[in-house]
Amino acid sequence: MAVSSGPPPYPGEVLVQPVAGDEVGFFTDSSICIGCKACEVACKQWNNVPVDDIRYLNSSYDNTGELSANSWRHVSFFEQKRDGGVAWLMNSDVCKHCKHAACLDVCPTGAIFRTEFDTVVVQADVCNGCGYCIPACPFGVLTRREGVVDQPAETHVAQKCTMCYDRLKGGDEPACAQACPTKSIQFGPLPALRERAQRRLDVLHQEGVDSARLYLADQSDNEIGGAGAFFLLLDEPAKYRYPERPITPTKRLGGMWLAAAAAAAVALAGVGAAAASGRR
Amino acid sequence: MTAQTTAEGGYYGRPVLKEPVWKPEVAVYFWLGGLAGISAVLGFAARLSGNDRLARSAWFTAFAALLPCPPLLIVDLGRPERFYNMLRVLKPTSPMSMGTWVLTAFGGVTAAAAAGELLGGIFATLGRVAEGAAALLGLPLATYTAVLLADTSVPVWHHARHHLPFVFAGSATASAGAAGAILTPSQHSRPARLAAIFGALLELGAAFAMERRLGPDARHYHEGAAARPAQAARALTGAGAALMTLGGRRPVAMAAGVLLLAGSLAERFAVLRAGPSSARATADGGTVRG
Amino acid sequence: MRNPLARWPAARQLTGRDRTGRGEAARSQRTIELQPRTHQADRVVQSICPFCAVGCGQRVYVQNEVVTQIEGDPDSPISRGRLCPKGAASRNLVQSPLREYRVRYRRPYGTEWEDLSLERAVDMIADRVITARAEGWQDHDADGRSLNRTLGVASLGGATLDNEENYLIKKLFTALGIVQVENQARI
Amino acid sequence: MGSNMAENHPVGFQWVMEAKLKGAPVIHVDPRFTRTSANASFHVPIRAGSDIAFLGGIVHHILETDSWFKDYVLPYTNAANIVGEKFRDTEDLDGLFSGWDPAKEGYDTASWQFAGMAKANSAPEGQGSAAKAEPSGGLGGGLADAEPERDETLQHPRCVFQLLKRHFSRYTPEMVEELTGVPRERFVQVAELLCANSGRERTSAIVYSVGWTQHTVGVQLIRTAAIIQLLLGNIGRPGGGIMALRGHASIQGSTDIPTLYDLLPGYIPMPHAEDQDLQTYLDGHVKSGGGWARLDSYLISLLKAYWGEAATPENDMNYGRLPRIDKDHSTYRTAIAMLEGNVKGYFLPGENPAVGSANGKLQRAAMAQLDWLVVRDLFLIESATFWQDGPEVAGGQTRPEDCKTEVFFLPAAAHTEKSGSFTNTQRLVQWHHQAIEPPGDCRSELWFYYHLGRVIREKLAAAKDPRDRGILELTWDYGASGPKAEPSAEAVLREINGWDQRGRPLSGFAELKADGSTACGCWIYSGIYADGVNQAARKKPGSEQSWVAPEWAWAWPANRRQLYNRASADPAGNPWSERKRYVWWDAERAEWQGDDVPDFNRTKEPQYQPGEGASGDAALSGDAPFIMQGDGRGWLYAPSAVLDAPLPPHYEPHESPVRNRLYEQEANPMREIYNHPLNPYNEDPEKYPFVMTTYRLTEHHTAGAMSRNVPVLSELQPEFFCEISPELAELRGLEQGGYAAIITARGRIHARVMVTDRIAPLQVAGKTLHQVGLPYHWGQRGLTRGDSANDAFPIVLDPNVHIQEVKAATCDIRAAERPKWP
Repeated sequence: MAVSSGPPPYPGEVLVQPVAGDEVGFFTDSSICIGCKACEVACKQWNNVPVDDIRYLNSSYDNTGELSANSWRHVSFFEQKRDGGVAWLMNSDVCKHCKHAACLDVCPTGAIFRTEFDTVVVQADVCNGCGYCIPACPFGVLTRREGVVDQPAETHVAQKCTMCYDRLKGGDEPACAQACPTKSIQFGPLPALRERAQRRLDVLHQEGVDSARLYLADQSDNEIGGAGAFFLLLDEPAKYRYPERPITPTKRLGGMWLAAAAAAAVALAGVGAAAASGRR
Repeated sequence: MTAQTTAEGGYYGRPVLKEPVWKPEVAVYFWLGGLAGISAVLGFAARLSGNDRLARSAWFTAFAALLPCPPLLIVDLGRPERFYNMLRVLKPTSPMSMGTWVLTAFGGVTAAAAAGELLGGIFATLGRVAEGAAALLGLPLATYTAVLLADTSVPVWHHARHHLPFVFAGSATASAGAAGAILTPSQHSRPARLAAIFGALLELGAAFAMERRLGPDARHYHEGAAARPAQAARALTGAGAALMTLGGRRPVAMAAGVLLLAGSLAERFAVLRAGPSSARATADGGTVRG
Repeated sequence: MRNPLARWPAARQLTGRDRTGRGEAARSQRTIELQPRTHQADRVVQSICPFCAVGCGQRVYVQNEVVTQIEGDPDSPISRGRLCPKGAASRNLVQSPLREYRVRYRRPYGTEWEDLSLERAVDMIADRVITARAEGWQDHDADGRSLNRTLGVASLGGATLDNEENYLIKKLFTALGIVQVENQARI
Repeated sequence: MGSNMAENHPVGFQWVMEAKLKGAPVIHVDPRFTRTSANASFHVPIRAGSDIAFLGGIVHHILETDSWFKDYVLPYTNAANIVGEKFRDTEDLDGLFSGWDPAKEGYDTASWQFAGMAKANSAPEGQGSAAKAEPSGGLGGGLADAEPERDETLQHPRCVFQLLKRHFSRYTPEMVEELTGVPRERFVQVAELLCANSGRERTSAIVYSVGWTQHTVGVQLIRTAAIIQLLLGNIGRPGGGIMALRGHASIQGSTDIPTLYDLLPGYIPMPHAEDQDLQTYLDGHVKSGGGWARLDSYLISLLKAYWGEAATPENDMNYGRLPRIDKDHSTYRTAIAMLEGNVKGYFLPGENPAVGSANGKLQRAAMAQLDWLVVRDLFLIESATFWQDGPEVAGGQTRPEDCKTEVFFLPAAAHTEKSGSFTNTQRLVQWHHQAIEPPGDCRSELWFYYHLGRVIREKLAAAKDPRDRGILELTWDYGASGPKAEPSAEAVLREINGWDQRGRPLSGFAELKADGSTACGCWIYSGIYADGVNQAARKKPGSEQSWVAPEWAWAWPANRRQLYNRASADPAGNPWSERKRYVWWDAERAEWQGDDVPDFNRTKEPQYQPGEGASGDAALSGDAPFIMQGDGRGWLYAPSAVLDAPLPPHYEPHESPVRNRLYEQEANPMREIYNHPLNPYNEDPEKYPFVMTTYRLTEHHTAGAMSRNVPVLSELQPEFFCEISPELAELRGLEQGGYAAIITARGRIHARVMVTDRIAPLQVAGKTLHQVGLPYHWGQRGLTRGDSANDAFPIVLDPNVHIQEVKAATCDIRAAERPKWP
């Protein structure tokens, strides 16, 4: 079982190591993110994620922009005027590893699967690049890797964070969490992380940081069934490019099939009636 | 002046969702799949009602429309050489997986039906059974594509999840009827013409209801890349249906059929193109709702 | 997996626990056999990050004489296994596509680089040091005090050099009478 | 202050973040709101170049509110010393001190000395014929033999404490606001927090980086911080101190085992032309009290390490073979000498002055005057290719065929391809092991300099010239072996550590002898190879040791992790408080104990008083923690060792749009100005009304060679930008994401415009002052290219250490077209 390195940064908190069978994940505490982007680089180095485009995005210190096949971690930066001063909010975004994952549900090849760690992984050797997972994801995490020539085997297929599946299998924590200098990214068993996050939130509220909130820590405000990666944010989710209430479209698949069946029945009835009328 | 585009536009105006990457081939496939599926239904219904002439055109249409489908789908893949991975798993949660299996099965039985038609004898009987199976599979083939789109996070699709199948079913019926009307002499084509008119009305009605349901999101059918095909779909389908009511004479029926076929294709383009526009419009994070 | 059908995930779906094909049934052979590449390393070497002066511990994984991974060393009480983006980019640094592996030589007034062997380069540089040292030699100052130095040669070193390297530079140059020996530490 | 720790030392910043989570206030004083500010308790925007005013205001606050730590200050500092009656302060002379000699542009520091004492014997002035005095290597302050007069009541008008009060009397919150742009309430809040978190139970630390050193008053700036920390009792105690966060893996090592013109290893001053023989040198430098009293043994052991058998008492230990300095030979002075054609050859191992040094244009022009240039790097950096694609070539001012410089580019080995040690910012010497062989022609510096030396020695072997004796007699055998004949770094480390006559590795500098029986390449590193073991390579996991982690690597001196830690105990040797216990006197065992190795004579009892005529360590009392100082005390007032002021005054930067509100004397009178056509200064503040400052980004490294050539880093910060406020953008019509020209007398550079509230305009002296931030990582090569910020800065230096002022200068900024580079 993968282990998490280093103690949590909060006083009084202890390191909780996952044991076999635990669902594991990330708690990303944006209130202690220093925006260094070590997570982005450590991820790229471990997973051989290519550098596709070197360009200036004109959005504060963010030149990554968003998660994609070539950016599995993305640190967002936004600046705000606050109480006469200024605030600069940073957060390391990542695939949420939804418990009810639309990308996984809709994948027609089985390239995307749920691992023994309860994470969601794309198998680059299986994916045929059908593109279905891309609009299915409610967080806009997935894209197809395009235009990269040095790893032909992994181009034109969908790619995203694997939570370093290979490292987890080998008993190592994900590269981003290990690198994170301030442990803004914390890896561990999810129940323990959720409890820790709640305590951290309580502390922030006591300190008067009213804007602090947890995002995706529980299932109350979303349908994704809980997330393998959840966040402590300092502003509303939209400021971090997050949906307020993420959906899992496949949750309503039954209704859709029913509607399709009804539509098919109507068509059948129509065609049948037409055929019958034509008998005259 | 400053960088705080975040305040009004979410995060620097970046959409929450990623745009679908499907190419125009997919719209053509949706159209052909619908045409093939409902043509099979029409063919089987005509057979049952004793209209073999119409049945023959319908089955021809089903078979002809089916043939380009696999290549169209494969071309759209990022890795076409891995198309066979579509049959690795059988996933009830994936409309695309189910659709692939349906298409595969439909292809098999349609081929069997065609063989029966050609070979006759004992094969003709088997062909009849295959026709029944094809007709049964033709229904989901014509509608699963609507589910495929609805089963995404794209608001303009997902919020229309209960309407899209009707739009697609109507459009498919219209196109199948239209094809039948074109390929069949007038004296045998009345069921096809009626089916075409019925399908067109269903499509137009469902599309209207869908836009009402979508509310503000319906704008993606009136502006952007989907606007022209949507307008074309409405106009072509409406005109085609109207003309089809006068379709007693074959040239008129043929003209109406062409209009309806074009309208049906335009409808699929409209729906497919509305997706990226809608995904792009999710910058404020609030529009993705259940 | 002798039964070829058992390699077909759809068959595994029907026979195994993963009925919907979203879990173990969907795994490819590569996925099943996947292990972190660090576990296949021939050796793991403890190193120190070459960027800033915090001095974070690094572990360098080597397989077939190629560095396959550089990551934080959890043993370090300084860094506790953590790295910043630069430290985390160390493998990309030492394997950068822009790195130079050959001596380049530009002759006076030349417009292009030329090839030169390493041995020849060291020999030519030694000759030039000897000449420039002599040209800039100052035995005494105006008051007759011994200076025992040359101003014909100067050096400005970066601060990513090892202590041992700095020691040799200072020792060699001091013995040659070169005093304009400087370092990034001045900047 | 003067540091952007979260951005430039992110992994070190983990400890700050944890302290903050435990309740420590973290205050960031900086012209810009950075990633450090975003994670601090609060940020204080300040005018670049006004830090002494801010810190001086804190000194004023401490004294005014009586917040100083009396039990610490009285015994441990020179607060009670009485200064001679001839001394005049800047308050008397409007910004100058007594002893100013306009002709020499320097001070005669005789009047700065304490009453009852002769001149401090380490005072550097009068050294030879140099126009300006040179600082004296790394020697701590020394004092002449006599004890200074003291007034333990601190009432004497000329005692240091009273002088301090008077000197900073006008540094009021109001004045701080006028000078720095920091609102007085905010300033007082900082001062109060600092005082509240200092004392017996608490300590505060000050962190700085090149934001302080790169000024014409850099040394005085740090001096001011030292005064604050001494007054508050924050030196030598856990959680206290002044931490210089250094920017490069072994930049600390580069000064310890220096490649600096004025130092020999271990901060031993380079011999001056005056120091004609060993005795003269020792007479001039050896202190009677403190650690420097044994300079003779350090230097002679070094000479033995250099020349081995050839260094004998008969030949003055080969002292005569050492070259002498008689003036400034620092890198900027050398660049000027190159321009004048006086330097023929230049080595650049891992350095990129075309981008990284102030006034890049002058640097490039200087290199174009060389006969030959050797560049050793991983990449073809701008300093190797200036003749080919420098801005002057691109701009058409010069052509490759006009440049005479012969250039050798030799590819270097990376850190993974060689073994050796780096010394980090806290003096921790850490060994890195070789992982693979260097590829192609890539070689370590060790290889290159060893073989260069070997070849030179072979070529000179037959030479008869006496000046070649030094190189020929040099010990030069480091066990070069293997397919590439790589010298052994451990063999070099052994020499650095030193050995005795039998070749046994020394266990520490205490064993060094002045009789030639020991050899040691760097006395402060002695013990790093104790017992024949590479102590720097110790890698016992931190989790298996105490929080001080003494068995991870090795810290100089003597593996002491915190300097002057005797000050963590009170004069009687007891911890100031249980909470802050670190090192203390154990009366039963009659020795100093603690979490760390005591930075003190282990068995010297707290009550010890030196007898008459005692010297060296014995001359320091048991309650004198600052053992490298001649008097063992922390110097609030520095009568020697610094050239430009015994007490720090606020001077304006050389280029400033603001007049000095405190003194008639505008800028540091001793700052080093280089009048050269290629080094023009901005004269007219009307023409150059804005303050510009340089800095670094997390995503890049210094002059960029190690990041602009790295794809995963280049994509994270892909373009040179300038940070300006919305107000300045409005004023100059600059657009977010557009381009701007930063205009100075040096020319124009172009940058992408980043308009941000993070660099707010300040109200300074009743006017709105705008600042322009310029990250300096870019150059003409690499995956991301752009103008170099250093091209906009002139060469003007701190007189003590010859470091350039690139943290504050003036400029104008205008909208511009998209430049050619990016």
